[in-house]
Amino acid sequence: MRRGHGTVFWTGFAVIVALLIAAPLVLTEFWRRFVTEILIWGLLAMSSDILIGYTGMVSFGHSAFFGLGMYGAAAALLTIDPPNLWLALFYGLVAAAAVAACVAYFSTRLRDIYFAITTLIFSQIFYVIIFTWTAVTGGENGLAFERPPLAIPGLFDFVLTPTRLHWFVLAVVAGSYLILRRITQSPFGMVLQSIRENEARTRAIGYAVERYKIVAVMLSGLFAGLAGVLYALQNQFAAPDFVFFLVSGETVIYNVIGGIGTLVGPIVGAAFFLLLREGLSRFLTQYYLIPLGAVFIAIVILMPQGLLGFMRRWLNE
Amino acid sequence: MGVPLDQLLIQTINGIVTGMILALVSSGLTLIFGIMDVVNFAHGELLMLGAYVGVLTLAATGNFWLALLSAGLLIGLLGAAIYLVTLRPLIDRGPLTTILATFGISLVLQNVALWQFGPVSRKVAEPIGGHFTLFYLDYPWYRIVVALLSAAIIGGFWLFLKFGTWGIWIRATTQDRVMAQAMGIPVPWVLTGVFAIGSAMAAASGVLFGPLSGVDPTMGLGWILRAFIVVVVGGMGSLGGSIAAAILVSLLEAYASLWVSPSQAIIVSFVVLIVTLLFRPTGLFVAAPK
Amino acid sequence: MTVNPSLAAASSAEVAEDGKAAALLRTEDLTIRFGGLTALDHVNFAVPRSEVCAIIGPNGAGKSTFFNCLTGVLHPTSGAIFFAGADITGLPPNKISQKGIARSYQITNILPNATALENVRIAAQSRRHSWSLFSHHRAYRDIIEKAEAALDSVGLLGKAGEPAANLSHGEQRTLEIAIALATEPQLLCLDEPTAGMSAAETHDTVQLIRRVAANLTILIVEHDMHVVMELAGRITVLHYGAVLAEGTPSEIQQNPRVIEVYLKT
Amino acid sequence: MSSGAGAAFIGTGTAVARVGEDARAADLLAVDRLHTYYGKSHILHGVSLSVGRGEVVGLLGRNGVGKSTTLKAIAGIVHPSAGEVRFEGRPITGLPPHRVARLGIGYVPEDRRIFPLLTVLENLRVGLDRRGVAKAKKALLLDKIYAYFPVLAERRHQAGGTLSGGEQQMLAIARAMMLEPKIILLDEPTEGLMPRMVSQIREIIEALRGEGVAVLLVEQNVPLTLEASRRIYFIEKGEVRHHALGSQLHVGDAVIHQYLGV
Repeated sequence: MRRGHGTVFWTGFAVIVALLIAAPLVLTEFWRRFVTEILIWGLLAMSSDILIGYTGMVSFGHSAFFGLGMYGAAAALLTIDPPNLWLALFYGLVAAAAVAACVAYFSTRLRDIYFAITTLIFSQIFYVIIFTWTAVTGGENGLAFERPPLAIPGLFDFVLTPTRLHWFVLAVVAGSYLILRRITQSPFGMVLQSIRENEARTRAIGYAVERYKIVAVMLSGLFAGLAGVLYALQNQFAAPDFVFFLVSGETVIYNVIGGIGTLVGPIVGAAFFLLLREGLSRFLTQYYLIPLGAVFIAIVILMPQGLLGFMRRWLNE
Repeated sequence: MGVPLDQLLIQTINGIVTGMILALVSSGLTLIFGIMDVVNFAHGELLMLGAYVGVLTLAATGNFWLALLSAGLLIGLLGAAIYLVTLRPLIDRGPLTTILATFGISLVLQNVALWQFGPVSRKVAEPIGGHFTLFYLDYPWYRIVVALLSAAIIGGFWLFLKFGTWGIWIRATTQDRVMAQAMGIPVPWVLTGVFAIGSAMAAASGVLFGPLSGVDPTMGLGWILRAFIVVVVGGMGSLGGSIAAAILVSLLEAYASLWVSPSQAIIVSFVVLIVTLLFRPTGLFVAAPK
Repeated sequence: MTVNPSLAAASSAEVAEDGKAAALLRTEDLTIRFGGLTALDHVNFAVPRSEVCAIIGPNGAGKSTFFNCLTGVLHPTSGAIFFAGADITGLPPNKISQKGIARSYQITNILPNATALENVRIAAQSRRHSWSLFSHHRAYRDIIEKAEAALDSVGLLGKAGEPAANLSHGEQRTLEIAIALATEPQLLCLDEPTAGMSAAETHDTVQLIRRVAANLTILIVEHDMHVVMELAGRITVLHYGAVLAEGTPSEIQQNPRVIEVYLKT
Repeated sequence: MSSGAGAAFIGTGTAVARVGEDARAADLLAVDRLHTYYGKSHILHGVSLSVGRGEVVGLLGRNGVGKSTTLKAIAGIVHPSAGEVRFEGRPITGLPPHRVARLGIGYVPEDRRIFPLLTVLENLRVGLDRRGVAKAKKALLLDKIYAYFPVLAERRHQAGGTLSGGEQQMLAIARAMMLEPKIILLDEPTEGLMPRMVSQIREIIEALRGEGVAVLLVEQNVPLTLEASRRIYFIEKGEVRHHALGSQLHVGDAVIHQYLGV
C-alpha cells in the first residue's frame, strides 16, 4: 500500500518535471517566461507553507526574505567581476538568512495574529530601509545587472539563455520541493506539525517550542531567499517593490488558494492566481485584484482546504 | 546638536495631532479585536473610503459636519455588511482565518477605490480655515480642531461604553461571549454593531485626516501599519493602551522628523516596536502577565 | 528546611538516615497567589520513589493548580519544587519534561488526525533525533520500537494505525498515558485518569495504572475515592490550597476532618 | 405535577420518558431524548427529564456524565443533534441562547462566569436592561435583590472579579434573577465554597422556590441535593438511568453509591 503510494508519487513527479522540461521547447517566449515565473513564485509560496501550513504561523513578511535574496544576488553580480552565478546564490541566501534570523528572533516571541502582524511590520522595516537608502540600493529605481553565465570552472560554461535559465530554475525548484517535502516528513517536521496542533502540549512532552519555531522561520526564509535570487536572475533587476508587503500578501494568497500544508498546493495556487490575473488583466487592466480578492475571500470562507484539498475530496467521491 | 525650543514645541503639537487621529484609528481596531478576536486588516481601507466619502460630500455640500456624519454612517453600514457577509461565517474559525479574509477585503476595497477614484491624490481644502501664529509659523487652527475632535469622538465613545446599555452589553460580550448571550444579550447584533462602530471610527479619522495629507486609494496601508504597531505596543485589545501608544509613537516620529525625512521617521516606530517585543511582548501599557 | 513529619515517619524504614533523599519529588512551602486568591498555601508534599501517591480534595481545592505548578505551566509565587534532588522551580514545561516528569491530560491528543502510533512516536522522539531534518521520521526504528512498546504496555498496540480522533473516549485516555510513558519519565502525573469513564473502563484503567506502577513513581489527582483507595499507597488531601491531611488510605478514610470536608455535610 | 412520582423509585430509562410524557401539559420545562456531540464524542445519549412550575429538581451523577451539558443544551449554548426541549409547551430547541434567556430561563454556570471587569451593578444591568421593562420596575427588582443579598448592595460599584467565591455565586444567581426567570438552571452552586456558604445556597434555593421560580439543580453535594430537590434524576453515561423523590433517598442509599461512586 505505502509502496504503491510511493510509486504513484514518483511517477507523477517525473511526468510533471518532464512536461516542465519540455515546456520551453514548445511554448512561445511569453508563456515560457510565464511558466518560469510560476515556478519561482511557487517556490516562494512553498517556502511560506512551511510556516503557514506546517507550523501554523501565518507570515505576512515573506517579501523581506524574497527581496533580500534579490538584493543579495544583485550585490554579488554588481560588485564581483566577473559575475558569478554561484556567488550570487550564496550572497542572496546569506542576506535572506540574516534577515530571517532577525525576524525569527523577534516574531517567534508572539503567536497567531501577533506573529502575522510582527512579520508584516518587519518586512516594512526592510522596505523602508531599502527604499530610502538610495546610495546603496538605488532607492526607488532599484538595481539592474547582467545575467551571469552558468559555469563550473573546468567543467562547463554556458551562457544563461532564457531556456537554460528555465531549466536551471526548474532544477532548483524541483530540488527544493524534494528537500522541503523530506523536511516536513522528518522528525523535525513532525515537531512543527505538533506545534501547529497544540503548542502547550508539545512543550509538555519536552520540546523547546521557541527554538523549533526559530529554525522553521529561518528555513522558510532561506527558501524564500532562494526564490528571490532566481527572480533576480530571471528579470535582471532588484527593486524595492518586491520587498513591499504586497508580495507577502500574494504569497499568503497562493497558499490559501492552493491549499496549505501540502507544498504542492501553494504552487498550484500561484499558477491559478497568475493565470487568472493574466486572463483578467486583459479586460480589467490593473483592477484584476477586485475579482481575485473576491475569489480569495470566497475560498477562505467556503473552501478552507484550498483548491488541492477540494480536488482531492472531489476525486475521492 | 541643539534643537531650538520652538521647533520642539511645534513638533510636540504635530505629534499630538497625528497621535489623536492614530488613537482614533487604533481604538476602532482594538475594539473589534477585543470583542471578536478579529484583526481587521481592512481597517485602513475603511479609513480611506471614509476619507473619499468625506471628500465627495464636502465637494457636494461644503458642509464639513455633514461630511463627517455621512462618512461615519455610510462606512459604518459598509462595515456591518462586510461583517455579515464575510466574517460572520468565520466566527469560530480562529483569528488567523479572519486576518486572511480581511486581508482579501482590503485588497478588494483598495482596488475598487483605485478604479473609481483613480490613483491621483486628491487635495482637500481645510474645512476650517484660519491660522494662529506659533513662533515663526502660521499654524492652522484646523489641526487643533482635528486633535480636539478626535479626542471628543474617543471620549464620547468611552462614555457610551461606560454608561450606555449597549456599552455594558459590548463590554460583557468582550469578557464572556457565551455567558453574555445566555444572559439575554443579542450577541450576533452586538458583534455586527461593534464592527459598524469600529468602521465608523476609521471613517471619521479618514475625514479628519484627509485635508492634512490628501486622499488616495493607498493611504489605508500606512495607517493600518502604524495602527498595528500601536496595538502591539499598547497591548492588543486594551483601549487605553492603544491611545497612549498612539500618542507616544506619533510624538517620537514627530521629534525624529526634526532630523530625518518623514518616510524615515517611521523607523522610530519600528524601534519602539522592537524594544517592546524585547522587553514586554504583551505590550507596554497592559499589566504584565503573572 | 522543613520536612513534613508524617512523611518522614512513613518512609523512615526505607531510608532511615536521610528522609529527604528518599523523595523523588518534594515541594517546600509551595505557594501561589492569583490576585487576592491564594490557590496554594505553603504546601509541603513529597512523593517517595516507586510509590503511588494521590492528591484528592473537593473541586477548587487547588489540585489542578498544584499539578500545573509541578509541570511548569504555572510559576509559584514562593516556595520550591525539588525533583530527584534538583531544584526545578520555575523551569518551563519542556525542561521539566526532559528532567523526567510526564503528565497525562484529561483529553487532547497531540495530533488528533494522526494515528495512535504517531501520537506516541512524537513523544518518544522528544528525547532523540528530533532535530533531524533530512531523514524520514519512519527511518528511526528505535523510536518506533519505543513508541510501539509504550502502546503495547497500555494495550493499544492493536489500534496503532487508527487515527487518534477515532478512538473511543476510554482509549483516548489510555493513549494519553502511552504518550506520557513514551517520554520515559521517572514520575508520571495523572490528571483524573478515570474521569468520565464507565465502571468497566475505570476498572481497566486502575489495572493499567497498577501495571505501569511496577516500574514508575506515580502521582494521581483524582476525584473518584474508590480509584484512589485502590491505587494509592499514600493520600494527601488538599483543601483551600492547603494540606488538610496526609496518610494511608485507611487513615484518610477515618480522618474526621476529611470526612467532614469531602462529604460536605 | 406528575402523579407517578409517589413511588420511591420510578424505574429506569423508558419509564422516565413515560413520566415525562404524562406530565407534559403541566410541565414548565420538558427535555425529550436529547442527544449532543462534542466533536466526535457523543455526550448525551437521549436525556429526558421534566421540571414543573416552581419545582426544584436535582440532577445527580459522576463527573463528566453530561449533567452540565444537559443544562447547556437547555440554555441553547450547546446545540443538540437530536431530541427536543420544550418550555411552557413550546419547542425551544435550536433557539439562540439570548432568545432562550428572554423566555425566562436563567442560567447559572458551573464556574459562575461573572463578567470580571464589570461592576456588580453592571453585571446585574446586563440582565436588567431589557426592552419592555419600565424604569420603576427595574428599580424594584434591584431593590429586591439588594435586600436579599445585602453584600451585593454594599459592593455594587466593585468589579465582579474582585468578589470572593461565595459573593460571586450570589452575584451569578442574582444576575440570573434579573431576567425574572421562570426557571433557573443552577450548575454546581456550592463548588469550591466554604461549608457555611453551602447552607446559604440551600436557603437561596428555598427562597427561589418560594418566589415560584423552578430550579434545575446540578450538584456534587449529595446531602444538599437530597434536601433541596423534590425529585432527583440520576444520569450515567449521558442517559437518565434513575428517577426518585428526594424525600425518600438517604445519603447512604445503595442507589447513590451506584451512580455517584462515593
